Amino acid sequence: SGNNDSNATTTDGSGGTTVGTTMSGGEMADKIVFYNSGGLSSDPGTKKNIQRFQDETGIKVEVNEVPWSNLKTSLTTNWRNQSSQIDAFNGPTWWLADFVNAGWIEPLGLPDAHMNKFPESLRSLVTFDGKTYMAPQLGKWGTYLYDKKVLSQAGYDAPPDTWDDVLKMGSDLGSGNRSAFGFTWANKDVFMFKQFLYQAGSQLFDDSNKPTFVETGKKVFNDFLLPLREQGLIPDGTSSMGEGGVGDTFIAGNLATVESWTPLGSRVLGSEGWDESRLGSAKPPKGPSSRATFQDANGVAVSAFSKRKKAAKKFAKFMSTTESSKTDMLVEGNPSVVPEVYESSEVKEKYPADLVEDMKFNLENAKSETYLAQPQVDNFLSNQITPALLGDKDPEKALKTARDNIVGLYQDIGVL
Amino acid sequence: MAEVTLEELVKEFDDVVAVDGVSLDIPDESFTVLVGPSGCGKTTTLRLVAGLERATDGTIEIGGEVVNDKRAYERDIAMVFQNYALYPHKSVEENMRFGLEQQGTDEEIIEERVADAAQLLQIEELLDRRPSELSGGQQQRVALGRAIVRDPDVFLMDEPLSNLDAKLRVQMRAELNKLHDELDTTTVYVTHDQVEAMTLGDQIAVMDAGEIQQVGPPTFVYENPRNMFVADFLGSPSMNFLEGDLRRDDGEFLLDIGPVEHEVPAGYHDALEGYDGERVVLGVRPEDVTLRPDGIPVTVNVVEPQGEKTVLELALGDETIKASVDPGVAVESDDRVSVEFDRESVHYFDAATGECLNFTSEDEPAVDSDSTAIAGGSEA
Amino acid sequence: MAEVTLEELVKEFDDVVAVDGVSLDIPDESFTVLVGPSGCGKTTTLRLVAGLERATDGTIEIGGEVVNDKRAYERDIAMVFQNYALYPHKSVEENMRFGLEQQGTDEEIIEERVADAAQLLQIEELLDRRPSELSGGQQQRVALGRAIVRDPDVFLMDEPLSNLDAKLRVQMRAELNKLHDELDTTTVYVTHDQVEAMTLGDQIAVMDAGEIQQVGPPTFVYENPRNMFVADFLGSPSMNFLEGDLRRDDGEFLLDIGPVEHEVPAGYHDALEGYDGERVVLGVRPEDVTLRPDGIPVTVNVVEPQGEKTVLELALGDETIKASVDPGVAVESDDRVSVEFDRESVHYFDAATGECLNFTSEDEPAVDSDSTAIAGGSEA
Amino acid sequence: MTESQHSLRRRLDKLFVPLTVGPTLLWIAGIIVYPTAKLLWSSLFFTNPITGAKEFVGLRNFRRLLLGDGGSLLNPNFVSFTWHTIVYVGFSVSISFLLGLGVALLLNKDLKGRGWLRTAVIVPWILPYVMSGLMWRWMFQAQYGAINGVLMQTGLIGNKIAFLSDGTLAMMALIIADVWVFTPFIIIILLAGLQNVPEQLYDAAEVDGASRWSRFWNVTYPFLKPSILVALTIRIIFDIRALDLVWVMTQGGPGTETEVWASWLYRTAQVFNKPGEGAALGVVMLAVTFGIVAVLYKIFGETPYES
Amino acid sequence: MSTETSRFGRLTDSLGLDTDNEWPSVVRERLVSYGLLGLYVFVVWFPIYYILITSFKPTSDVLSLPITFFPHDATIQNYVDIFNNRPFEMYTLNSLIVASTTTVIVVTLGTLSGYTFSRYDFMGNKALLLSIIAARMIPPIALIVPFFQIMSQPPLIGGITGSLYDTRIALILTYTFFNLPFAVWIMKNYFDGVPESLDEQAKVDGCSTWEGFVKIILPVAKPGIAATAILAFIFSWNEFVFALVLTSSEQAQTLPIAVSLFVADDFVDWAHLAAGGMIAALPGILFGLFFQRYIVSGLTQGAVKE
Ligand SMILES: Nc1ncnc2c1ncn2[C@@H]1O[C@H](COP(=O)(O)OP(=O)(O)OP(=O)(O)O)[C@@H](O)[C@H]1O
Ligand SMILES: Nc1ncnc2c1ncn2[C@@H]1O[C@H](COP(=O)(O)OP(=O)(O)OP(=O)(O)O)[C@@H](O)[C@H]1O
Ligand SMILES: [Mg+2]
Ligand SMILES: [Mg+2]
Repeated sequence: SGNNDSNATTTDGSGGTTVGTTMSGGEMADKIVFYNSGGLSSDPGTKKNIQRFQDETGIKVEVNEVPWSNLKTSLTTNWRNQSSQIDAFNGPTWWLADFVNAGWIEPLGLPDAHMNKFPESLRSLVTFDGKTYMAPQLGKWGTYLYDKKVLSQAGYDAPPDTWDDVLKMGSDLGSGNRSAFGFTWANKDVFMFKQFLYQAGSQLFDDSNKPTFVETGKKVFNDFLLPLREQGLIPDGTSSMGEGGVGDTFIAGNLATVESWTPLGSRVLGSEGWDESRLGSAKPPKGPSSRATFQDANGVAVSAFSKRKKAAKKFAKFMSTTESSKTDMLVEGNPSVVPEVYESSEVKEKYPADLVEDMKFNLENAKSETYLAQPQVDNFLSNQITPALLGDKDPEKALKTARDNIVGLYQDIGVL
Repeated sequence: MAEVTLEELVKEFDDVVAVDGVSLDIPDESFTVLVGPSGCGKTTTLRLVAGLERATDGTIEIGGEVVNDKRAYERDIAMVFQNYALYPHKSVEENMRFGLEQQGTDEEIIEERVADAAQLLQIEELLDRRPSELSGGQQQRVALGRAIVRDPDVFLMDEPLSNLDAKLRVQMRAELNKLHDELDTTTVYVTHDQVEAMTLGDQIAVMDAGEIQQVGPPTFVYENPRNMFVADFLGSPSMNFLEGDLRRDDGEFLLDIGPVEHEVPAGYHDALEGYDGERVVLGVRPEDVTLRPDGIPVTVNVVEPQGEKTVLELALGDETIKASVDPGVAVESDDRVSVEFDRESVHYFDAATGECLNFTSEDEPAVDSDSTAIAGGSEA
Repeated sequence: MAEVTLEELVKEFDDVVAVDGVSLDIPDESFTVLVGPSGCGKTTTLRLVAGLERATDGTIEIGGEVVNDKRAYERDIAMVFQNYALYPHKSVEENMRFGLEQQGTDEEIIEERVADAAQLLQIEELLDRRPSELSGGQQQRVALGRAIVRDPDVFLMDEPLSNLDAKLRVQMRAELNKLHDELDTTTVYVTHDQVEAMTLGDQIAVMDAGEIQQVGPPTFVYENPRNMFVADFLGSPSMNFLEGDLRRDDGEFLLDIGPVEHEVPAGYHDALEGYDGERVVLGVRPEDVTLRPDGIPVTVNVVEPQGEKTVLELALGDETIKASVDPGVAVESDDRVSVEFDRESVHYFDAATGECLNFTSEDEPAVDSDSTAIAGGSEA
Repeated sequence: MTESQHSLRRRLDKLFVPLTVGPTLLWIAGIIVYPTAKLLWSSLFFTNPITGAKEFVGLRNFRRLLLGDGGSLLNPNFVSFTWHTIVYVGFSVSISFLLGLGVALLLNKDLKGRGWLRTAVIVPWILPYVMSGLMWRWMFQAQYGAINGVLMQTGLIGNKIAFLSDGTLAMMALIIADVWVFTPFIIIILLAGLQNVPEQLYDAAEVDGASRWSRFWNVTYPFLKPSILVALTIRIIFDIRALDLVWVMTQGGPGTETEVWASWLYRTAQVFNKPGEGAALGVVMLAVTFGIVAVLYKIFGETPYES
Repeated sequence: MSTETSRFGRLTDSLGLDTDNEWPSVVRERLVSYGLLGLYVFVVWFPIYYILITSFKPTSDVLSLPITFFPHDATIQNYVDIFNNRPFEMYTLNSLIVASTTTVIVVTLGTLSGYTFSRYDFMGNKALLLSIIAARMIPPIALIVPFFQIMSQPPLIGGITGSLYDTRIALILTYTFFNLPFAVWIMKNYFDGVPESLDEQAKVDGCSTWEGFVKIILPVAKPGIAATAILAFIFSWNEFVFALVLTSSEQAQTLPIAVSLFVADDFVDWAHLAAGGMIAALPGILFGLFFQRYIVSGLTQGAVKE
């Protein structure tokens, strides 16, 4: 829609495509519209940082809180219509490939000095063709936590070191209402699958966008996923609990160990009946090839249609400074994406040493990949993995079907 | 066996007492006609018998069994509703079939009965129409048909012929009579039509304000009204009433009704014994007022030709009386004529209570549903 | 000025022709009664005049203006529906007020008129009730009240008294008469009641099968039916018909009706000229059949007392004829009696066409709505 | 009334039909033509979700939707999501209809306090669907959900059931939530319809000896037909494209075990960014809905007073 | 009278049963009806009750086994937290304005045209009605993008500043579009059940078509109007997807959006969610209770009953 030369009068409020005078390159807008996934009230870290940004720059940040499950729809609907409603948003790195490809988001032009403080793995996730499209804000990856009380009751003084250990110790750790192991990607079967796939040293795609997961994936199923379920080591219905639910279950004492989203550590510590002496943190059990876990960082990106790009970029940069990252970690418990934050005294003071250390380990070793048409690829996978997980389908056949579908899709859209 | 016995029946709607202590015996196989002014409780009484309303008090017996707590569909009655209540979505035929289908009657029998009833009611051509495509009288006939195809314990008919023209009424009346002769089904019939009341009923029950005023064979009640209400209600034009002081004079009773003194015929003396000096009302039916050369002199106010008779409105002093005379009689307004009251058909009423003084219940014949001698049974 | 003129009016419903070429002049201020057998098209005619149905053919004029295309509300008519059609959600009073409110009548006038009508119709106590809480007759009176409170160009009344008892009918009839005298509103009135038809109307129109058979002042039509249908339809019990061969004998006309030979009175000779040798029907009304010592011998089949009269069914050879006699006459079933036909009130019809042979339209008086001499206008 | 008032009335009346129907038609036409045309038009295009490039493909989107890419005779997704939709809509609609009819009949009685009962019965429908969906997710939650709680505490089951992790049970949970939310709608429409039944016909039917069942069929049902038509049609139309509950409760999961047309359409058009294929599905849904409504019309279309 | 019957008598009295004037079978039926309705209401309200008690539980209680159905340690902390964070009054206001404006428009237009569709045989009315309903059979999700485009368009007519995006008007327009076809159709079907003799009587009473419609038919059609109004209101009240796409701030966002925000991407805080849900539900419930008299009387003033 032709909004570029619109001369509609500026109104306040976050009106539609024509609201606000177009900012010429050098001018700095006095406000931006920021799409946040979910309510800010459940993101106190982000909230605090926005506050800081406003205080420091005088640029007002209007936050549109979009339900998480609809954020992507909201964004794409806007952008497909070239709406300038959105200036910046925060979201996961795995959306980036599509957004960048469609030309919907704007390179941030962050200086190397700024970017270099992030680990290489993270930098590569937000960089396409040498340009940075997202300012990393917080890290998300599986952290292995355990309930020391339960372990010692069962006669163990150390968490399992390998996945074989998990399977072996499982029957001792579970009992009645309690299961041996929970993992928070439970209702995102694709992520769970990726998690194990990375630990087995493989990826979904190779560098030329060809799916490569069938062989390793089959092993992942046969060696880990199916035994876990068959031996009853994971609670019934984890998939209906969602990530929060699994965390809750752990806090309630119904899980001996959990591979969980990262702020869980801080949440557990604040809960009744828990303290540092009960919460154990460990590096992920070693898989066939590594201790690597699955990485899902969140960052701030700027819309290509924004008319307040300068302010928006400033905001993106601000949200990914060391200071912001630290603030987030202190306020909300989100693991920082900046390694040096873990060295700060405040963080060390606030969190147990081994938790901090494991977080930092995860930050530096977690793996991820971005790929095109992510939602549909994930859907093809999910479509097959779930019946395989439930034992309704032969894993190899399932994975092959998924691969064929993905190949078909990629050919269709010209990726292959 | 389906005699119907109502005992002290009461029905209240919120603050309206529609039926106020009705006791009535309706012998098996009898044809009882219920008459009374509009709003006196006739329909409500029928609805109580039908089981569509629950009695507030009193008992209803059908065939010797107290049925107060039985619902309509448990009572085996057929009813013609005053407002027809046809099923608008069913055709005429379906309307008529429905009751039989409910009883699981055989298809052939249903067809036969519906065809018979349709023929009898002259609605054969309408069988496929919906009620909304019928005239008022046609709808009423369908309502009647819906009842007569059935063979219930009791027929209840609420003014089933009110929307038919005179000719059709006569025919239908005859058909109903024939039907009753054939089926001998106990029937309660509400009508406001004098002729129907007189000719159809084995017995007639006159209601007023929720109470029964008099019950008996129609001709008897017509000739021997128990009180002024009944006397007034039956007959059209209704009975002339002339009030006056009763005086005993020389073994004669004289009633001073203003312009003239009426001499009470000897046959009534016993009945009036003890009433001298009281206010008494003389009642004479218009057909008992005859033009006779040397009778009471009156002035003709109005001449109203009604086809088979002519009604004269006559001024007798300040009073107005009516006379029903042959249409051929040559009188005109303002003529001065003289009249006489038929001495054997006069009535005397206590002016204070309205009771008929010359009424004795000993005269009252028992209702015998099989006797056609008293009334009905004939084809009009 | 609101005379109503119908010309060649036709109304078809799908395949039914309800009104089939009706032409009728309804003079201003007249009271026209429409009678006819059930389903003959009376209601449909009223609805056409009201503007509730659109004529298939022909024209309707009201007050000299063709109104075919005018809607009901543009015609200023008030109508009493055969099925009442009360507003179920309005109280009696609201039902009656509504038409007046519609015309923007002043509140005081509305209140006065409603109060008056309620009193006249004896429904004052019911003003606050809903229609569903009324008896049939009460509903009908409300329907009537709703019309009479208005002061329209034309009143259309479709059997407005059919659910009232005889006494109330007489009163209401009188009130309608009075009302018409006062307001002089052109009125078209459908009834199946003989007495209403005879006493209310300035003119009566007899319909059959969608066509008008005869129009004229009621008494005239009663006494001079144009054809057998009209003769048969008016009067209850209806006219006796005796068919036979007409024979000319010695300047006398003799009608051979089987058991007896009827000698045609001299006054009718002209009318029958040219019909000797043809089949002719003799028509005699029951009230013109009188018991007379040396008349035609008959056997009494049935004695039917109807209150103010008694109807005898008599066997005359194979034929059955009816006689309407005084209730006091002492005859019983199977009595052999002899009767005579009133020589001045016999009718002769062409057996083939049904036309009355002694009818001459010259005798027909013009309808004069103001003349009460012919009929109506009186208080019954 | 003056002559001019008369002629105004007359003129207004002449315009009755255009004035009453006009605004509705304009309103609907004004706002529908563009989206509908857009829907049909875009179903003929393929949009590359990556580059956004648009390409006219004729009916290819439909062929793909129905037949899939090759191999199998029918698109297995289409088959299985259609089946889910049939199960979801079929069970939800029929259960809630029967339940709603029963409750409406009960509520139509002259009961003391029925005003409050009616309100109480309507409430589930007043809650935002998102809230209801979350509520039921919480009810069916495997560990702490009330359903498991009740079943365990009454001893009906020994082990907790993971309702939302099993395709069949998740579908059942969706149906229960759907019935819970939408039964009030049926109740309200039928309750309004019940007011049209002339009371006197019940009298006539009672006298005709009709049993309760027969009275329902011969008196209540014919007058309720128009309302049944409305209730069922709207209910089915709503359910075929119902998204909120599914999206909140299962997002089509586990896997794609509860994926129905509506969520599939949303996913395809919005999440996968393939508006053309989504539009094609939309057109298919439109056609199917239309067919179902036509059948309903056949069954319930006749109205009692119609001749 | 035995104590048994008198107790029964008291029960029937308190339930308003006139045992004198009513059939015993009717009295029995009513008692059964009370029982069944009671059971239904209990089952229907149980989840709401469970959410309610959840909202008063401290988080630790929410996630403790065995599940408790009666709260101990009830706390209003969840509510306090939520109220501090959310402009619920704005969401409620938006919801109310959007839903009631939509309802008024929809009911007005729907009643008018529904009546005409029921009574008049004008050219092509069957086809028109059908296409109106057909318009409503398009899955709305398929229309998200077109609607977004329309609402983001600069206005065609001058005088209005800005597009309709993120305004209540956008939602009202959209919801009107979605509800109007149903309204027309419900009302058409409802009027089909109203006997035409009422229209006729009104005409004879001197009502023009308009007056008869307004003064006689509308009052009789109250139940249908009430049902339509409830339908339109609740649909608008509950609508989620379009509210999500067409609004972006509290100046137009409605309650369903508010509720959905309690679901974060990675965990569900049930206690707060329950509290938030209850707050979001409260206006609806209060609205229902407040208008229950009108809803109920509207739904039952079926004047056609004779
Ligand atoms: N809507 C309709 N559709 C089809 N036929 C109809 C319709 N209305 C009336 N008729 C038929 O037209 C004829 C005339 O009907 P109308 O109602 O005018 O009779 P009527 O003279 O008023 O009879 P009644 O004295 O029984 O009321 C009847 O045969 C009737 O069945
Ligand atoms: N449902 C009701 N609620 C209140 N009052 C009623 C109800 N039904 C009837 N009534 C009143 O009860 C009385 C008797 O009514 P009913 O219908 O039995 O009269 P009716 O004798 O049949 O009169 P009609 O000859 O006019 O039909 C009347 O005064 C009537 O108004
Ligand atoms: Mg009655
Ligand atoms: Mg008629």
